Amino acid sequence: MYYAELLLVGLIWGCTYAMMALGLTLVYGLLRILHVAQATVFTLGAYIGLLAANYSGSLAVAFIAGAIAAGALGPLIYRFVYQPILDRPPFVALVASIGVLIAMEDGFRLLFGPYGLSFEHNTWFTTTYSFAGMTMNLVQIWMVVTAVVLLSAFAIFATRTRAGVAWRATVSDPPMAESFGISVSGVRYVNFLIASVLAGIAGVLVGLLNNLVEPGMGSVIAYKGLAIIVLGGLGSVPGTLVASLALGVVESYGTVFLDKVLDRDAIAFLFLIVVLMIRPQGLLGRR
Amino acid sequence: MDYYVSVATFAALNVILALGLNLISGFCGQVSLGHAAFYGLGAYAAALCSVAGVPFPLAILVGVLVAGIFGIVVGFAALRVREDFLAIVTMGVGFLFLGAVRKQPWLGAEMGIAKIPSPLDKWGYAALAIGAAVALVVLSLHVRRSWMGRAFGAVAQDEDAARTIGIDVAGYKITAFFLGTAAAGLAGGIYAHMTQLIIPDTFNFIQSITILAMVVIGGIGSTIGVVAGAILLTLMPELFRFINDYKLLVYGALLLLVMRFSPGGLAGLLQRLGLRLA
Amino acid sequence: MTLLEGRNLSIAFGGVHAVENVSLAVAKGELLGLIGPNGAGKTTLLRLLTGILPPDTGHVFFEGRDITRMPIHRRAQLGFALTHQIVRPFREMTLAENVMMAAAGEVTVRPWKALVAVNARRERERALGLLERLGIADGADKLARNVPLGYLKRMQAARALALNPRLLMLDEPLAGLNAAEATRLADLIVDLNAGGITIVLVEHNLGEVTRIARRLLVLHNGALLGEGEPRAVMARADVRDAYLGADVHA
Amino acid sequence: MQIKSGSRLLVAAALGAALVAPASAQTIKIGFHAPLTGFAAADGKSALNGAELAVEEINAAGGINGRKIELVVVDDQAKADQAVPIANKYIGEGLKIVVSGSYSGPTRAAAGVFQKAQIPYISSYAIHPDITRAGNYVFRTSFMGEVQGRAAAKFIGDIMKKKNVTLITLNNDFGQSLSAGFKEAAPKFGVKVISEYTYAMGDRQFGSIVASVKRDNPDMLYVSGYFFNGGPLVAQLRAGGIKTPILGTEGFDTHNFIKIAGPAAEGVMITTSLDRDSKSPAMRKFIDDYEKKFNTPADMVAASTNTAINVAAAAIAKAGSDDPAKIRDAIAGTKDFQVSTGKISFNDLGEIYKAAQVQVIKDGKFHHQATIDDPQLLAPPMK
Repeated sequence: MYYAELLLVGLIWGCTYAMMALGLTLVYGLLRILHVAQATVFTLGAYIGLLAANYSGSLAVAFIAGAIAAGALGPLIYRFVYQPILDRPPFVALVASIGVLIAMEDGFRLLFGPYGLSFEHNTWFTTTYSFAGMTMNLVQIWMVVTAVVLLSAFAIFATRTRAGVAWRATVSDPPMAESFGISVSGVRYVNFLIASVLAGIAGVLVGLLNNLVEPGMGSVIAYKGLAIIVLGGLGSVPGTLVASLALGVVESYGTVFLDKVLDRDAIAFLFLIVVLMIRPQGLLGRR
Repeated sequence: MDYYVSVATFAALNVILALGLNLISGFCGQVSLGHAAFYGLGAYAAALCSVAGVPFPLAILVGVLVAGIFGIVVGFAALRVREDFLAIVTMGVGFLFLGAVRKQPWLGAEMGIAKIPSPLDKWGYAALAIGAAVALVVLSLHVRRSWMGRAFGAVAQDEDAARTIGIDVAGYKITAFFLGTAAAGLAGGIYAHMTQLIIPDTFNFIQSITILAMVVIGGIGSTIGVVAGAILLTLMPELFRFINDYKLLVYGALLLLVMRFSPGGLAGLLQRLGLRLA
Repeated sequence: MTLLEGRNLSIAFGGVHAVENVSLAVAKGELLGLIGPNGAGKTTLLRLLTGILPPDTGHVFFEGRDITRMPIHRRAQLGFALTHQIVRPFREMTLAENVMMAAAGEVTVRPWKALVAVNARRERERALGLLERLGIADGADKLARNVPLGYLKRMQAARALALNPRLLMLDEPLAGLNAAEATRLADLIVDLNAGGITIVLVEHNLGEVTRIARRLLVLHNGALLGEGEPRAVMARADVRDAYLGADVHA
Repeated sequence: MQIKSGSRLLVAAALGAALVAPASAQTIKIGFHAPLTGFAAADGKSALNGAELAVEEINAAGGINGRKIELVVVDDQAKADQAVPIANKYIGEGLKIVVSGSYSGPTRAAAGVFQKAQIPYISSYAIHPDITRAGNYVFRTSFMGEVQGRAAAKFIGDIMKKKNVTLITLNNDFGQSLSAGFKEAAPKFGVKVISEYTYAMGDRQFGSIVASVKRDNPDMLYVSGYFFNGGPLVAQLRAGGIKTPILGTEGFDTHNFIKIAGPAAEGVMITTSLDRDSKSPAMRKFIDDYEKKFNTPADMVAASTNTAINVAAAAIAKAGSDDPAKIRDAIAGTKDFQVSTGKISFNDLGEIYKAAQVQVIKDGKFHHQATIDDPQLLAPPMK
């Protein structure tokens, strides 16, 4: 029973990671950029969502507002930060991205205060359901549901729609896609839009889950998200999902059983290093 | 006066750290996001030795070697994974180091190691740090001119091609990691004795990013540029004390702007200006 | 006297046998052509011989010594040079520096030895000589990323020669060159061979290959189809079928 | 509100800069460093608020012997390597006393520098045991972690009469020293530590700890941490159906904790030194004035820096001189001084003794639950 509960905890964490990391994978797949600044998109979504919820009293409004704000910020970062330096070595974009993250995190602190903000009426947080001796609150359930729904929707988009097929064609071979009349630049904007909206929704969900939205809440995504997409095989969407769930479960057991030896981050990265030493291309990556 | 001495000492330590990373990333092309771990390894190893009564020079030497030996281990990892994968693995090494130290009672866990004997005074540490920094600058400039530097360049630009012309890519990568991390270990040993207290948080991911920022802002691969970058970023908090509350905002924006408008860093900027003047 | 020998070499990618149970021997001083239609496994076989790919089964011998598991750079140090099908220059170095890197094998063999060596005059002279010999001396001080493909192809050959090779493996050295350039490089290959370098040549340009090679090896579907004197091999019906079936350019 | 405080900081910093060269005879400058940016900025903000309130009130009451005091504020980002130049800068500017509103790393690093320069230095809330061991010029006006942990053990064993306790410990110097003190004192009060789980500063999700606590089924939980991880932790414990009483630490001592944990905060107890129901005029006045000035309830960090500044000011007044040695002696001689965190006196190591308060959260507010006053148990280490 105890082990089953730890597994459940790990899978919920895994869904949270998946929501946070999917956008990173999309950006990496298309542009080969380690988009650390995704963390600020995530945090902005959480802040705007929280302000909307506290103002309107509705969580639905919170999600819409968070998604819109995040969806606006991501493409802007692409336009003004990445686009001009796409032809530079990859670390240039990485350092620029880190710069955006540091500046924006501090911007959030100046704008919204250092203490963080809490939802005034976080009904999902206090509503709990018990079954088979395990208890979950409504945010956790929504986290799992949202992850499954959005990720399935994304899979359908990528395989069944014209836009999705164009997107995949661009990812695998941009010049070829261009020769077929696909606007590569348009696909990049759409890509950033999707990645950012996902991050914004994840931000609101994580904000609800912690009942706390704070300037540095994105730092988890900034480093663990990178670990997850690398673990999954860089640019592989199914790989990211598998890696997220695997990491969630490893952390769930690890934080209890390796407690005396390593902390949570170290457990996650030990797992990453061990996997990469055995499979240098990541869990589902191709050589 | 004391203030300037201590700022100069920290600037020198940062020059050592940044030049070490530049050897690995700038010269040999191996991205590392975990350089602070080796700074920490050197600090912890030297501190443990000193607390156990080992003479100061020997303690520093042990710090250098321990950092360098772990650097060799990470160098072997660099043979398995490349580029972005390597960047994340080295970042993981940083987290692993910190996560392990935090839990080890014999390393003081979160309390760190305190009461480290301090055999020198301010001036002594300043002289030691600046001397080591100058030595490293000389070494860096020399490596660049030597066949080792050329071989590093070949590995950085195309390691498969380097192999086919007989260059021992693995050997050079490991050498670069050893030299770069040993330098970080030297900085760590000096730091530990100077402040007499080390705690895990000093050697965290942010520290690794800061060292990387020094290298990149200075101009990756350029020794003089990296020295300038390290000094600039050390002075920044000092210069910007008057904007206390906006310091990180300015710092982040600076990283972004340099990358956006001069991806070659300060060195690239000067080169461009030079070309335009010429 | 055999210089290089491959015994029962096989490799499969995802179930497809790219090279299957191929054995071959290259005699000292030979100029061997390795031909076959597209996808026959020529480049793969070359990669097995040079160590870029480890074979699933089989062994490679150099002067009777098993080098199957020897790292590439050690083979290069033994005098085992190769050029890539797609040129792989050090893009931020000049052509001369590219060749100098290969000419400095004695110095760069150990990192610590390389650290104390600064002087490069000897290597530069040698590099300039080789570039001259290949007819691209005018590009010596241009960055590799700024010169045309023809220069890079020949620079790559110069780089391989700078290793003082005893065995030179050339992967489509003539591809991408115009007819005059190709003939000139082919002549140079003959010269090199006459000068004592054993050469294995993978080439699509059948005209040049049959002209200069003294023996041909034909690969088809990953297996050895035949071998012998060029004109005789090219006259064989099965060889013609293999080419006509797959490659209209034959 | 935040923007305004930012500009106020600018003004303060600009004033500080302007006054560097000609040392004004009128004002007495007190150095003050805190993590105003970076991961610890929330505590830095409270620290600065508490210190500014003290300065404002001292000046409003006429200053020290007719002279106004002034803070020279510097951001240390909670980084040890920034603290050393900061300390040297203060010394170079001729400051006679400095207060730390920061964490253990920077405070310990700076303590060595101030000791060498013979400048009195007061740590407000950093808890590393080695800070005061830097020498006789270094003082601390807060509990040491071990002491607070011992008080918690006594409360659980003697007052709550609980036997089997599970510890959930924040993995930093604060959490580890609390846990050490608790485990050391627990046997004396018949308390058994049946399990201990740890978590890191950045953790906000504690599912596996909740599952483990459920399995262990302790009589009581002793939880260390700060409001930003303690809030979600307590909420998740309650959401997980765990009804076990919880004793927290002074890191939870802010209304932000209650805002985050929401209804789950009800009934949570903490050990601290700020008693919201106190009759002590100093404590009362601080709590009320703080809320009025900053429009937010006071917290433990603010109370600690407020205390430290008051101790510093009183010592300068008593010394009647700017001589650092005399100021040091005056601080060391502080006896039964009433401040926002209680009645304090220093021992020969520069540590204080004071009673520990246990507060309980009722109807969304902190209230008095118990006072642990045991001079022997809570004695700080001596030289």
